[in-house]
Amino acid sequence: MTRFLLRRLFGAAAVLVALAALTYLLFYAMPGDPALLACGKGCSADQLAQVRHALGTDRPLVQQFWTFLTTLVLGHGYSTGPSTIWCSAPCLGYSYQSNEPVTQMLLERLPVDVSLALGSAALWLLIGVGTGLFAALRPGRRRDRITNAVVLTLGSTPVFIMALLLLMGACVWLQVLPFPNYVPLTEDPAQWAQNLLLPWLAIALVTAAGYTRLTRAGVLETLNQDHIRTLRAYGYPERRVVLRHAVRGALPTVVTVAAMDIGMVLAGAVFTETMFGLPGLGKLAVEAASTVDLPVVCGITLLAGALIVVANTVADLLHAALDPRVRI
Amino acid sequence: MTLTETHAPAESAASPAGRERPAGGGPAGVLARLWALRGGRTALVTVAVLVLVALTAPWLAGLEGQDPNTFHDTLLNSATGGSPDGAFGGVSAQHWLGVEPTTGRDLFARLVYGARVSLGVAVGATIGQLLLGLLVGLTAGLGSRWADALLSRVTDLALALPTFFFSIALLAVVPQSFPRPLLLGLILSGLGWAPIARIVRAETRVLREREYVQAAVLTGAGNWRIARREILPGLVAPVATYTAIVLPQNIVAEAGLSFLGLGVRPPTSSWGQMLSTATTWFQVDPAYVLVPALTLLVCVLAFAGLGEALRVAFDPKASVPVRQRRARREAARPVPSTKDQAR
Amino acid sequence: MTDPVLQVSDLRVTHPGPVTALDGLSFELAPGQVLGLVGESGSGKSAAALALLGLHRRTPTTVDGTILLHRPDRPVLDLNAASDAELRTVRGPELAMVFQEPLTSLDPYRRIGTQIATAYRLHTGASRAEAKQRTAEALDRVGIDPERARDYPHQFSGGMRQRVLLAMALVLRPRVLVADEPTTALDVTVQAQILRLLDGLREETGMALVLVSHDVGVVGGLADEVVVLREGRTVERGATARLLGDPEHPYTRALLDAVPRLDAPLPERAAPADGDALVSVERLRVDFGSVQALRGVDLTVRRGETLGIVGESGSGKSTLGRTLVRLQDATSGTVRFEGEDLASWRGRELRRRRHELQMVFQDPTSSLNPRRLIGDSVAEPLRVRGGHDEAAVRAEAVGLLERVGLGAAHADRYPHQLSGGQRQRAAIARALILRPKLIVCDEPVSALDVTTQAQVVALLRELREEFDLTLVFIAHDLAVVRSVSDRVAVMRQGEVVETLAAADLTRPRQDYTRALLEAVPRLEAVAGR
Amino acid sequence: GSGAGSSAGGSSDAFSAATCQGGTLRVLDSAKNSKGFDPAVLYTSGGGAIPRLLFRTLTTRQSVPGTDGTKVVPDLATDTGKPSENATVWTYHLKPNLRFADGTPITSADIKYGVERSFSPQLAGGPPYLRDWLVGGADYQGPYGSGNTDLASVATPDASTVVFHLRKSEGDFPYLAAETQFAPVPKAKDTGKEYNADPVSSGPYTIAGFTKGRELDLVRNPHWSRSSDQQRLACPDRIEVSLGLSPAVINQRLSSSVGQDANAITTDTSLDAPTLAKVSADPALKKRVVTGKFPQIYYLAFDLKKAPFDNQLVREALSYAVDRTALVNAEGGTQLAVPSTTFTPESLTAAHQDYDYFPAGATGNPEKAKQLLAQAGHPNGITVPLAYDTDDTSTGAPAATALAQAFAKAGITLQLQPLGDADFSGTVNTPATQPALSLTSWGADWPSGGPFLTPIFDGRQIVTGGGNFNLAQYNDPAVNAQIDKINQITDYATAQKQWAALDAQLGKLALTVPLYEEATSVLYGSHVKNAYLDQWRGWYDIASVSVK
Ligand SMILES: Nc1ncnc2c1ncn2[C@@H]1O[C@H](COP(=O)(O)OP(=O)(O)OP(=O)(O)O)[C@@H](O)[C@H]1O
Ligand SMILES: Nc1ncnc2c1ncn2[C@@H]1O[C@H](COP(=O)(O)OP(=O)(O)OP(=O)(O)O)[C@@H](O)[C@H]1O
Ligand SMILES: [Mg+2]
Ligand SMILES: [Mg+2]
Repeated sequence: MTRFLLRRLFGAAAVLVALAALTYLLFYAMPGDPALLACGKGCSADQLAQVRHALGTDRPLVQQFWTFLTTLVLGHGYSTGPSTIWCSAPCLGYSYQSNEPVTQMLLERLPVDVSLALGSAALWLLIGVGTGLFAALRPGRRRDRITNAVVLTLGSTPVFIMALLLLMGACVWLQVLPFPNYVPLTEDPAQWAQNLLLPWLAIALVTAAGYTRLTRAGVLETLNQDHIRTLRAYGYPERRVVLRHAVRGALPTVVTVAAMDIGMVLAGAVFTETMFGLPGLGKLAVEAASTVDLPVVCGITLLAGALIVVANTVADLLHAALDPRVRI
Repeated sequence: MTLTETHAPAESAASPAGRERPAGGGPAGVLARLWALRGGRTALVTVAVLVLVALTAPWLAGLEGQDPNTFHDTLLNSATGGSPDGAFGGVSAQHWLGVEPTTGRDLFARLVYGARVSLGVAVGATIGQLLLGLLVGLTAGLGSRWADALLSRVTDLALALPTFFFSIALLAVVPQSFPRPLLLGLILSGLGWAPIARIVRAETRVLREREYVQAAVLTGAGNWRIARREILPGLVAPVATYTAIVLPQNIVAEAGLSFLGLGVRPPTSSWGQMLSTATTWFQVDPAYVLVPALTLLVCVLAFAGLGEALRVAFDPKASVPVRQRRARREAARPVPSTKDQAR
Repeated sequence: MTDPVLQVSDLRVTHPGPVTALDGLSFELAPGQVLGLVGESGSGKSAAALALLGLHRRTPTTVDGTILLHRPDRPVLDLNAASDAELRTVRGPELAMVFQEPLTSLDPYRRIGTQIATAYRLHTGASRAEAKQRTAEALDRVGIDPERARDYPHQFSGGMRQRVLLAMALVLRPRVLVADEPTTALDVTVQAQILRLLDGLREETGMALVLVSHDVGVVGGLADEVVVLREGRTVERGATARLLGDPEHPYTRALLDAVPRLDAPLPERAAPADGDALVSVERLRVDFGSVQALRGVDLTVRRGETLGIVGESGSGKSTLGRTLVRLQDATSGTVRFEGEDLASWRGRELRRRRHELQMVFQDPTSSLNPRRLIGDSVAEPLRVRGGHDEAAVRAEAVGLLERVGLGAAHADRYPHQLSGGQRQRAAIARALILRPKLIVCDEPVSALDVTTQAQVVALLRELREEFDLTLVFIAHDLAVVRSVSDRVAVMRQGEVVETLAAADLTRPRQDYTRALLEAVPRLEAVAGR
Repeated sequence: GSGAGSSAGGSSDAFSAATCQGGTLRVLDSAKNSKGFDPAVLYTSGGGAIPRLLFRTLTTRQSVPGTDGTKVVPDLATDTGKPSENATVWTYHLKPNLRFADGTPITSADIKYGVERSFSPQLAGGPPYLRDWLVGGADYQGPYGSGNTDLASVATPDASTVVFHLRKSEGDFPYLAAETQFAPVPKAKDTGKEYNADPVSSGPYTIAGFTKGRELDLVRNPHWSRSSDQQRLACPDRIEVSLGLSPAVINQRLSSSVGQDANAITTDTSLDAPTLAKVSADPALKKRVVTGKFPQIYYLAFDLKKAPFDNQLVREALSYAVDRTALVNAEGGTQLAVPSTTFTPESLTAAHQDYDYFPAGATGNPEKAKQLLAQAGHPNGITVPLAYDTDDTSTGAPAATALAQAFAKAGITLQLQPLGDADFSGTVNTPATQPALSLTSWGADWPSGGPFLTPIFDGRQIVTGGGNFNLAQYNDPAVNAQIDKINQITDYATAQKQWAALDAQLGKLALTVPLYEEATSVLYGSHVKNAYLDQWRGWYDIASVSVK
């Protein structure tokens, strides 16, 4: 276990450094000069050079990248003008555009994605596992086929179309909900839930399909396994066979995939955030990319990559915890 | 006992091993089985129709008498935001699906021309993903321990990439003079090959342990020949099935990027591009939104249905003997469904 | 005969298709009695066993006939007509079952103690503590440390899992136990233990036993009465001693004849005892991570001989065989082929010389590419080598197919259109087509029925002479090995325990070999009973 | 004319400046204000909307509806500035008893410091004029560095007087003095880059809470009083700003106007075409729409250094070929865009003079264009690239495609060259990379012909390093001299007349193709009063709006 975690940690660090390098390279190659943007309208050549120097974008790429890495591990001092402030590790640097420490910007956005991920995960698990079971109980019958068709349709719907339909349906036609406007949980839990309901639904509806299939397939597969025959041979009631034992067989996969999916949503849900105007990481990422805000872009990529890696590790741990046969 | 007396009682074709029927009989057999499935037939026909529409777009638009880029100012009401005059977004005998608000371009023509981009990009991207995925997966699966370790790490890295975000960045990086549809295809394939590589690698590892592959090794066949003659045919089923799954994902990805305004350049139309300008018009001109949205949905659904049907047609229950624990873990760990769709 | 507990008459099982898996089985079973059901693969044994417990319900399979269960103080119950609820109360306390696949028959997610205790509580409503107590007792009875009740199934070997299943049955004290091939997946020594345990339990509790097996020897040692099935039909039924000693039906006789015997006379053969060493193995070690599959094997294979290799599952037989043909690289030690170190063959050289070493695999299903015609599979090695025109290749392939007992007609079939024995013949033809010097046969007949097995063994014997082959014949069945080999190497835990001349196999020097020999069920002993 | 004053009447009849105080105003904005509120970094016109609530400046715009809204009036200063003879030295005196929100008095040193820090590279982003106008401004690096931290051309002879020394005549200086760079910043409280999150207020409100990109809460500044400030009514007790909302959400919320949204306005989100289409059909909603214009011209810019636009005939051909109706429709119809044939748009009333030298009619005159092209030696038409900004919602793809359509009829093939926001400014505003033709826009930083024409047509404004707006690369010494002469005029009306004449004179050369000017149509909540779009900026003046 410790060895597994250490190995994972090591692997993750390597992946993340590679990721950061890739991002740096990519955005370095991007047209558009962050200094020019920061400098604004009517910026003279001299001034531009000064701004470049202030941002540090006048140095060679490798040097910039190295600073980025050392800053991440050791922290870095930033001149605000009259004074220098210390950005302590893990420091992702200072945004070119909004003059804020990137770490802080990300931490401000993360709660949105956490809210989004956890809420939608609860919903999609409920919907997915529920319908999966519903379909698995009578495989091949009409309700199985209908569930299958519905789930396939929902699962194939691009999330922005789903979001659009939900917005128009709930806010424009039926007017049962106001237009979502994110409210932090700490501020007003009821408002928080109400405003996130549609985003949760949008993600959950398009994601649940996968879980319906996983659950259905998992339950059916387990029901076909020999040990289920043993249970039947010892007079276990069918309900118990399905609900306790067959579901148990489908559980590790469902939970593992859920962990990975949650990681993905945590790392930013661009469309959902854009459609519902949620101030999350995904939206920040798109904005930062369009303003060549390299520190922010790198910070998000790293955080997103880290979240995905962590989610994968958690998925493996959960898999091991749920399946006694798997050792790590 | 003489050798010709081989038909001993127990050697009937119904021996237990005979139950496991591999997907033999070649592509014709699969097609026949696909056709036999109700869903498969519907999906296949729909897909065929859509492909046909894309191929004959100029002819179809000509049939209507319109082209996708001509403005029709006279059909718009300039005082009300440039919305089309007439019911259902200006549906008429000249404009079968009405016209686009603020420009008056013909929606039907844009839709059928858009099919070329949407499908073309998706198909191109899928082919790219397949080629890359097969190359990496096969090399990792059949190559030396080092090649495998290296390629597996690269695959891990590719899987950890926030793909969607990277495609946004890449679309911004590459000069605008580079043909956009081609770029979209390249980016989608460059970022999306990893799941295929992983599947191919895992399957290759499993197949490599199959005794018929071992027998082929013993004949002195080289790696390349083994890959081509023994492994690849065994990959047809999982890869074909996965292809049908990623293709609609690529359609959605292209639509998504175009939806965010990063896809094709004007005046080219694609379904995502049409949707992106249409969303705000929902209340005033619902037809404008529904036309591309439903087309996209039907298309994705048809491909998804095809994938589902292919899975059944190829019989997924083919036994998967796994020897090493690593292989088992990888096989047991499904590819996250998130790579399906950027949310 | 006392009053029967189970009366089965005219039992029919039809799978959709329709495939008649069982076509009219009738028998009666008294308490403490053992009924043996034998037959080759696909004869309907499992179909019958599952039907007894109503386990075909909820599947498309239909069951006809009556299965009367007699219970003291309660009305007779026709299990085939009983409601699901009634059936549920009977399953476990009245009728229990032990399955063929011990590895997969337990819930992998639950501790074995819990599984036994739950079954107990389900039917008795006993308290947790009592159930735990009973579970411990039952585990103890089947020879498993009750401490291990907290372990998961995967932490047990196959034999131990079968014991756990027996404990599960035991804790409910059923009046009838149906055991479907309870030992097929186990090593002979373990098989002997399980059979002894079953017999002991029967005596202790007076339960009746339906013992299903393809192995006449296994059934013969335990059963009072035997039913021989063939393609679902009852060929012959009678008291064990009579049926085995003096079978009436020709099929029964053929079945008995095909069973390899340790005391059968060895065929006359000019043993090439002094042939030079074709392969010599020195201090061969093969590790898979921390698993030491081979721990220093020394062995010689002489030119022209057949060397048998026996040993229990996991003893390293296959690994040794694979190393001999260089499908597996040695961790240390050397394998010399005609004096050359196999490890020195590399790249092109290796590929060029591969054809001298061939292998025939255990599983006829996976040893042929399912997507290729048999004829092409057999011809493939020649095509790889190149230098032959297509017609010649084809002629050669068909010729060899004919030689192994198949015909040109089979060349144009896919593997799934052949039976297991036929596939194994095709695999042998493929191995032969390159005229190798050495063929390693890794359990080539283990997956085949006894009658087929006998034919394939005979074929190998013939080919050996004709093609001037040196064979390494791996098997876990001592009798089979003895019947083909000149010498036999006995393996255990990655080491060769001893090497004996085939004729001396019944007179081993090592205790381990003796234990192996003793565990083999003996037909002759029963027949003489 | 914008009709701003009249259309605000819907709710302003019950409005009274005397009793308007109280309540909470909500502002729904799509901008994120992720750069926060640093007076040195902000680039506003006339002090902006929200910044004007926090920062008082030497002068400011006059808060009244109608044309008078384009007048500059004193704010912190007692007058709009005393110019020297040739308008190169400008002197201001501060009103008495001015205080920051923390109670400290506002002195001329705070003004000087505010101007100085806007020169630091760390705080780049503000308007470029100070650097250009002030003596020594070009080399000055702001007060933070180790070198010369004092800008001598800003003098503070006493605590209430500040004197600006310019290196050339600038009659428009009072207009510049309305920008946030002229807001006082107490040196002791300056936190440099961090200042943007919590600046020290000199205006009627101060920041109570600010989450960048999400929300901003403003409460009253206890040290501000109406008696010292004639331009801000500061009616609401509290102003809650939601930032970064999507435009669709803003318009949806304003039109439904339920609950708290009845007290809401927006400072940056115009109605889009579809919402306009909806609003037009609903009389109740229509009443809550105000329209106005910020003087901004959308135009085609030629690079005269590049063929074929070195030839005036070709430029004229393009002027004839343009289809302004299609462009206006692409923008969302007549309520969002008005065709313009002049470079200085009609909405910049004082500096506007009507002309149409190359009449294209409503939908273009391709025949004439073809004829001119043939005359210019291009009988088979021409193919030229057109750069446009994809991220710009108005000049983006719709306008570019509409142009391409119309030009195609005249044998002019446009190769569309879409550029992202960052890319566009980098490419187009750098002469070395500038494409021959670009679709761009220009707005006045204050309502005067000077800032409208000078950066575009003054040859000395050609910047080679980037940030160049004289896209034509037009450099005529005569015109330059003319510009200098007008700059010396300190009388507004006289100066504007001359700017208008200059525009009309330049128009004959077809240095640009003026296309249209943008209009804004904005909704406000049903309880909102005194909501009008001022003529200076074409937007609400939050300081005048009331919810009571
Ligand atoms: N689900 C099924 N559908 C159709 N046919 C089946 C099915 N299961 C078994 N059969 C067929 O029924 C017959 C009897 O099968 P059964 O499993 O009872 O044989 P068996 O004697 O137990 O063989 P083995 O020794 O291989 O276990 C075989 O011909 C088999 O192919
Ligand atoms: N590829 C492999 N990776 C890891 N361990 C292996 C591998 N192949 C074999 N082993 C292990 O090596 C040991 C010997 O295996 P081998 O297959 O040689 O035994 P065997 O005698 O052929 O057994 P069986 O009779 O079951 O076929 C076993 O413990 C097995 O688990
Ligand atoms: Mg069986
Ligand atoms: Mg083996």
